[in-house]
Amino acid sequence: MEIIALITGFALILIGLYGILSKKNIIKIIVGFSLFDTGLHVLIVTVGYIKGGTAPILDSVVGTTNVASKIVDPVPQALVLTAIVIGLGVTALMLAYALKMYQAKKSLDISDFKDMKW
Amino acid sequence: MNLIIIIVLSVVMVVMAITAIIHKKLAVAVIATGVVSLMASVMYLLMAAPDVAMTEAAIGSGLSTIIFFYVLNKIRKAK
Amino acid sequence: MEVLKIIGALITLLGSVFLLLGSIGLIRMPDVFTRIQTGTKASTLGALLSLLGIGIIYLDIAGKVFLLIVFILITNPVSSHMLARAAHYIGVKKADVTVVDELEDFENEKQKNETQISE
Amino acid sequence: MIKNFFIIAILAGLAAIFVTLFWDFGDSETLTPLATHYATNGATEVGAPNLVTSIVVTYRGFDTLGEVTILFLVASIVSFFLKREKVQKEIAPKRETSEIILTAAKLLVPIVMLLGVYVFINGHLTPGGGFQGGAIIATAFVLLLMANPDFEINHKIIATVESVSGIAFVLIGVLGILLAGGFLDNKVLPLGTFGKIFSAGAIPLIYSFVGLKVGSELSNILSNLQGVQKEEM
Amino acid sequence: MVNIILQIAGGIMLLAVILSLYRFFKAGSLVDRVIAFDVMTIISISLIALITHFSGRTIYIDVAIIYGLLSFLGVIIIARYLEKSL
Repeated sequence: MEIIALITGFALILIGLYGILSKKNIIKIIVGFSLFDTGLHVLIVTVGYIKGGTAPILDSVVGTTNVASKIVDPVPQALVLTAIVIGLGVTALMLAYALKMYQAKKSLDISDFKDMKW
Repeated sequence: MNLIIIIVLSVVMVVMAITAIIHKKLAVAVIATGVVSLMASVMYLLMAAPDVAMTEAAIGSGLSTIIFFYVLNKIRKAK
Repeated sequence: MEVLKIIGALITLLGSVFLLLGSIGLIRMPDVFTRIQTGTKASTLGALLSLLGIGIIYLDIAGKVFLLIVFILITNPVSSHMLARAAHYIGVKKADVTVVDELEDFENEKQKNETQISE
Repeated sequence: MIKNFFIIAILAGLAAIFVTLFWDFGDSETLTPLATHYATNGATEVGAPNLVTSIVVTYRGFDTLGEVTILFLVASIVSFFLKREKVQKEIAPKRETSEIILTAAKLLVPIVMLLGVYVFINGHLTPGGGFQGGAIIATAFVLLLMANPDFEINHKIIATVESVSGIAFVLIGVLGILLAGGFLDNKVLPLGTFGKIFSAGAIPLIYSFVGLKVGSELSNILSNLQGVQKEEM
Repeated sequence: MVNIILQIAGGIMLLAVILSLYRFFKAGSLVDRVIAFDVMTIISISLIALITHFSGRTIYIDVAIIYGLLSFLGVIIIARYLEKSL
């Protein structure tokens, strides 16, 4: 089960990277970033999974004694929690840049922006 | 059962990701990204991470799609 | 108690069958509007029944499940209504067997009235 | 052509790295020592049933601080970038909103707001917390915008809520240094009964402020992206 | 007994996901794809309810509540985008 999730996460990373590197449209590049993000999050959460473990919330099912043998690793989940929110912020920032670039040149093709080239 | 669910989710996610990259229409690409986030959220639940699943449901497939469509609308208007 | 659980499971099974019927309708229906109606009505009923079954099996979360059912009952028709309106507005092709289109009749009527007033 | 070759080479290299890592990957059966410490002592040290919350807020509170800072920077940069110029040309006539969505928005906006508040106040008991609650509150604003395209979020209120909650968040952290073990320690308030709403020290308070801050920042970003739509280019 | 019935229900739901995926690809217009997206969301809510049973943690139903309340916003915003009145 973990292996399939790992492969999925890595496949998403590769697809996103391919999109970032090969596409010319700025919005498509941002979509690629978004996919890369999702794949990375799946990967990190899967690494923290323990076989047969349950969610790290101590209620009547888990109890308060001998917790460590029942739950999955909570640290990667906490990291991914912040990473998702930051991912949204980065996406919003990139989209704002894309909008401004489109207003400047009326084009979404990245090879039209040659002002910084020397 | 969990194994079957996760296999189907993986297939849907990978197919949708490929669609998001190769499809020509931008709106379809954004919707496909939303579907990837949707399925990823169910997958987090299977990985025993309800907090992450909730965040992904609220942010990944909700707000992210909304922001993308605001910008797409703006770009279409400026044409 | 066991009987109640089995009843709940059977209700969930019925709900999943409705979800499947909704998806089959999504493929079989001839045009966009019929697909919207099958994809929303059948799926909403299916989701409601499945959630109801889970609520019967676990009685301690029945309150939350009831809340969720109410939310789905409010939100799903709204989204399908918006979608159908948008599809009508951008002029999606209707099936050949379409008999009545009340929104178009209404808008034609409105336009006619407005031209009469301006004249 | 040569570019495609490079791309494929990079992807193949990454795939090779993954395969080598993959051979070493065994299914983990036990927790790492750090996680074991959190799992065994978290309930007594922090008093929150949700271990993820106790890690995010207390053990790794600096992460949350940095995350909130990044979101604040993003919101500022976006609002600086998409600054509205006062060009009032005639706007293309929009289609009027249908009555169904108006009624649904009236009904749903309070419910969604209430759900957001529920999610971040109950962050230490059930799944959820400040980030999710903030995102839900921002979504309520989107619903308002959908129902009424000319609706404008009052920027003064948003700025006030954001600054007040940010200052309160840092202030509670500093109080932790003075009264308890360190920055963002939750033992400023008594721990209370395990599993009740008013327990786990300052965690509900901290998470509420984080939720308000995230919610106002996301609403700010959204209203900037929406507000730029009104000016004709 | 309960477990077996719910497993069959889960299988049927997964079949429904696959069928709506098929509609996503054989779509005539953007509206078709949005309908498929909507149906997938609804099926996901039911699937989360089933996972609640399979994993034995009733606390997961909170995630389904968030889903049920927020998922329709994506569809509404796409509809507003389509009718050019966003």
